[in-house]
Amino acid sequence: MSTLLLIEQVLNGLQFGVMLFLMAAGLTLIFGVMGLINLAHGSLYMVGAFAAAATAAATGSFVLALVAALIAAAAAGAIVELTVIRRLYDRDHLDQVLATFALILVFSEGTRWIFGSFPLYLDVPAALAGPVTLPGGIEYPAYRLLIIGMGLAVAAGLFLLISRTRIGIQIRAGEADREMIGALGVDISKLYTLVFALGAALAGLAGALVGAIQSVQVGMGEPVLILAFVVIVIGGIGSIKGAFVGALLVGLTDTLGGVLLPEFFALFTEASSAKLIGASVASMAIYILMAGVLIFKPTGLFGGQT
Amino acid sequence: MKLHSLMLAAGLAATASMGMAEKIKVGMITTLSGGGAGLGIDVRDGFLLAVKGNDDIELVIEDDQRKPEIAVQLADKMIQSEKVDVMTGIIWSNLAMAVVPAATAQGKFYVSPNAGPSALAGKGCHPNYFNVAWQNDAYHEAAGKWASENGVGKVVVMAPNYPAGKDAITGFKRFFTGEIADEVYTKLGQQDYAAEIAQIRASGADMVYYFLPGGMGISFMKQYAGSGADVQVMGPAFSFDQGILGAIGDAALGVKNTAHWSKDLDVPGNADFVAAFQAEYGRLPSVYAAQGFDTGLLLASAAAKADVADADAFRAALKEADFQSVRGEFSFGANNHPVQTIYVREVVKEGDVVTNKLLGAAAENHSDAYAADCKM
Amino acid sequence: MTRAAMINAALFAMLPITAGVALALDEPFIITLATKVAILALAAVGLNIALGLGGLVSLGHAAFFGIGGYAMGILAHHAQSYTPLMELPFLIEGTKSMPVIWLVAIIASALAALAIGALSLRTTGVYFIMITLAFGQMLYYFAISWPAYGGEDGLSIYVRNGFPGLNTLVPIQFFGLCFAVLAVVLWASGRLARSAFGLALTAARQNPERVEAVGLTPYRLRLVAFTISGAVTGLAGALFADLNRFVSPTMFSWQMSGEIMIFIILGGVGRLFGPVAGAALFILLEHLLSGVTEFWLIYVGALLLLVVLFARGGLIGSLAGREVAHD
Amino acid sequence: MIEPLLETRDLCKNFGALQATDHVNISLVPGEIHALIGPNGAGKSTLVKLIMGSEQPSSGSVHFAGADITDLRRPERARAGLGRTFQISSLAMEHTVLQNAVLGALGRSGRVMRFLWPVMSDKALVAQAEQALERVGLADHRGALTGELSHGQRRLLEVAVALTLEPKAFLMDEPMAGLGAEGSARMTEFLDRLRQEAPILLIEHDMDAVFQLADRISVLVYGRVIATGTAAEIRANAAVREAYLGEEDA
Repeated sequence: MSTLLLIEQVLNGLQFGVMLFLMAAGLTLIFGVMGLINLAHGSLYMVGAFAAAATAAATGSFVLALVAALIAAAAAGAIVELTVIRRLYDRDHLDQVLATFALILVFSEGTRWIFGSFPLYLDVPAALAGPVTLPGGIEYPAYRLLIIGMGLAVAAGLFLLISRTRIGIQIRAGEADREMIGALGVDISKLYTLVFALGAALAGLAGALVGAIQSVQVGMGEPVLILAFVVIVIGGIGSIKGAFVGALLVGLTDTLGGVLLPEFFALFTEASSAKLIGASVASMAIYILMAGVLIFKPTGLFGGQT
Repeated sequence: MKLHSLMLAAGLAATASMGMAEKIKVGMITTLSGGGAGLGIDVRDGFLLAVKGNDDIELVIEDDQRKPEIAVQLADKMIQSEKVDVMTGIIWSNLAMAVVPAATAQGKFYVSPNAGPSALAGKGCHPNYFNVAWQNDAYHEAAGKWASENGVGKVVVMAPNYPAGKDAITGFKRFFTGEIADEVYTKLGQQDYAAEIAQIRASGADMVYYFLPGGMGISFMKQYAGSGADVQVMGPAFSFDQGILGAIGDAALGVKNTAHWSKDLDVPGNADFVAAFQAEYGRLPSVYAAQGFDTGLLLASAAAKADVADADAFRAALKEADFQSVRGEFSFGANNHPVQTIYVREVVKEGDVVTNKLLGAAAENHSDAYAADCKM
Repeated sequence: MTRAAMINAALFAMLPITAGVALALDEPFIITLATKVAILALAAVGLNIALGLGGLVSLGHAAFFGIGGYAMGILAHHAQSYTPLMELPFLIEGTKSMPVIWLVAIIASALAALAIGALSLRTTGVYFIMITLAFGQMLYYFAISWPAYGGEDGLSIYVRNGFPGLNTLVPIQFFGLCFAVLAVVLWASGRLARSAFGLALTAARQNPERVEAVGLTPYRLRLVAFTISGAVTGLAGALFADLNRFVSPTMFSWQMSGEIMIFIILGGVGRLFGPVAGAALFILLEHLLSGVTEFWLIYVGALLLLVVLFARGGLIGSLAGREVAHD
Repeated sequence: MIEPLLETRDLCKNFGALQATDHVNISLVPGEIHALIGPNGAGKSTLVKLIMGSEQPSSGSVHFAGADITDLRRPERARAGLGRTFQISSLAMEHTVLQNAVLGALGRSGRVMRFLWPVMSDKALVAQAEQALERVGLADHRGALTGELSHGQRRLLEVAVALTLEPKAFLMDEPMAGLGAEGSARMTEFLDRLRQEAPILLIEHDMDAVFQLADRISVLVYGRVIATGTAAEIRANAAVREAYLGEEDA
């Protein structure tokens, strides 16, 4: 395999990882601050994608579509938080898993009810449709560069938000000690709604960005959700830094595993079966990674004590 | 729907006891909810259009949710409680493998409107099993043949790492005489193909042939168009069907795909079917709708000729395939699978609508590779 | 008899009564549904040993369900195709005998649970939920891409496996068999809850430090509980495969794990008959609602939400009130 | 000299720069109550954790009944014969009082891998548990849910569970906390008799009880033992008065 191709694959892994980060950041924030496992996070991703597709179809503007995705997902998140989620904060994980599993059913079938069973159309904006040539002669899709850029920007913004702003102080206080923020005179229920909506908006943004290059369909959220869980578990639940590192690890493992493992097995066995075995192992690679991390660090790479 | 069919069943019991004309009772198990529901809905709607106003056929429809376990249980229900004569409707090969052998073993007829797994065409064939659509390999074989005959030298083939994916690649290679530059197996349900696209670009191939059903194909095509790769793309009609083209959009323009039917195919009855389907449902028919329609016509033709209580007569009536298929020439081979022409279509834009245009035949009077294994 | 005990007895009797009535009315499909309830309840009884008694929220129990299913599928597949399962180092043939299949399913899923549990139980809380989910997904992808036994297509078994003295092809007889297995396992799991092991396990759920202070090791207790739990769910998997005469990787899917867990929550966590009530309610809803609307899952979701939010303790909990059994 | 049953040798524990335990050497000989006192933050909890195995020492060792138990896990230390009560009641709150006591007896017997025989029908275990409850005066509450007990009753149950283990030595972390005057007096009386069965390492804030009960007292300040001696010696110790009693009186 040529170096150029390898670099391109690393970029692909990076792009995948950055997209996972957008999902994982919200999940990990919500868990860190409210102690809630939200299986319905993938549904908010889907809401973002559908809102973007519907808006793009109506207005033709990709920017408006992204804005719509953010608003729709944040609004859906806030509504769900106000009606359902806030009753779950002092419940055990089991109740949270079940209630948010139920939300997935409601969101998925509700979306199908409204938009029908066929995938929706959402395309990348014309200006970003083609590839650009990177230094070193790598041709890379402009839109994927945009995703990498936006993901890194959001990551930087989140770090700033958490380290520099009042909200950030409250969030960190909430992560350290849930009772303390009450003592600080913070309106907890407002903070919770805000954090949940923020997490939802990030998921919605991810859904819209990815929807343009993948298919916008019911059920698109669940595979990503499971990957995002793998990410935050590897990174350590509650840690934004962990989510970032975990996302990149998972993105790179998945992409490079799919590319390199078949070649690796080709060293031992003949080509056609090496491809099959390699593909099989690659499909399990991130789960093996996760199990490995947890066996050596049961609370993830950047996780504190449980 | 259930209540409705119950009432019909009660009515049927009443009329039967009065010794009136025999109807055939058809049980349709298809995917109406969850992922892939679009396919089942098209098959159902096509079928309903074909048997509209036909008093010989009574239909019970159930949703399998694309879960094989549910399909098996529904099949039990249709056989045990509804006491259907004929079953149909299943979209997916894995569901068909779960249902068909048990149904035919219990003396029921099964007429497949979509799935055509190789096991049921070869060693596992059965006199009561008829496939109206195609054997699974047919589109891929035709594509391989077409590519060989049209000067394509070097091909990358790509499919998910699961049985139908492996069959697709085998099918393509069976008729392709050029060089296979690379075989790429992806994860089932994979949505991001950046890594594979990079491999395709680096392979120096003339063409990429891929089989990625459902959302996977949509994702691949959109990403492929944005990658700047200029390797020609070809695939089976599954990834370029009407329901899917709407979601891919312009990114699919120019892609060749193989199918046994196209809405602009100039054969008797096809134009009427397309118009009637559009009038009834407000959308263009897909190949699945056409398959559902043909399935309905086939059953209606057999019901008109023979009493389903006489299994041998009914089987013979089915085998005759005495109906005007919207694909044109159609007959059953020795293993009850179609002998038909597979065409090549190109994705074009008609006004604002992205759709398929017929280019020509890829493989005429094509049958499948498994008939020889079928002993019946 | 307490109110809860009466409800349990009524619930338990409902299954054979339903099957009996269906037999009288010649509605074999209802018997099939009752069989399905019994088998899924069995799977949930298995999970309930880990979840209800041990407090181990496993979102990966589909792994054992699937292993049980494939134990049946693989053995029966070799028997029906007259090919040996293994020739070296010694010959192993397939089989169509249920007792043998059950034994293999129990042993295979227990071994898997032992291995998965040994690794997963090093973590707690959310991490445990997630790592069990990850192991389930690992097996799911493995089953899909493993070509020898059908991959995604799964394996079809043409004739249901046999049990000495019974004709398992007759729906009511197969129901009776599954119901008997459920009854035995329910009895055993009730005894388990009150045994020395059950006391230590439930104490470890409430307060692991306490258990350590009396010289017991929570990790070991949980690992044994997880193994037993996996074995029971694996047995249910073998029966489920026989009910459908079919196995496929969907038995490994995380939605399957979720469904098994739903049965427990619907019925009531930690209650002996909770899984039976939950499975019965779920199958009933599925059967009734799916006939009314394509979007029936919305209603299942809404109902589940209501149960979790407002009817804590599940179906049995709501019916029996806040009464606690002192045993 | 009597051979000590429990002994720490140069035990150290640091968390980063903080020296929580600093070369601690304390011992417990048969028949005695050895009280460990010290102001808040003196490192008593850390020392308890090191002895019970909840923390691993940075250096030094813990010896019990003639063996080095530094590397043993918590359950292994319990099985070796170290019975403890917790600072904050640590019981199975959903179980009955008797079940908690039976759990202790079960731990002592080691026969936990019994799956089908109801444990509450095991006469030997139940008798042992009931005897322990009798001794602490909880026999009348045997059927009550532990979660419904008063704070003081839970402390008694902690002691009863420790009794069922028939340990070689007790480690009791503030058994008097929250008992009230009458309860404290009864507990004091009980511990006074208990030392004949097995020696007690007592961590306690109740100074009256400590000075009344302890054969020896060790004073822990900033992780170091600054003095060990009889009640009279400790009262007279200037360093102790300054570092500890002075503060306490202020």
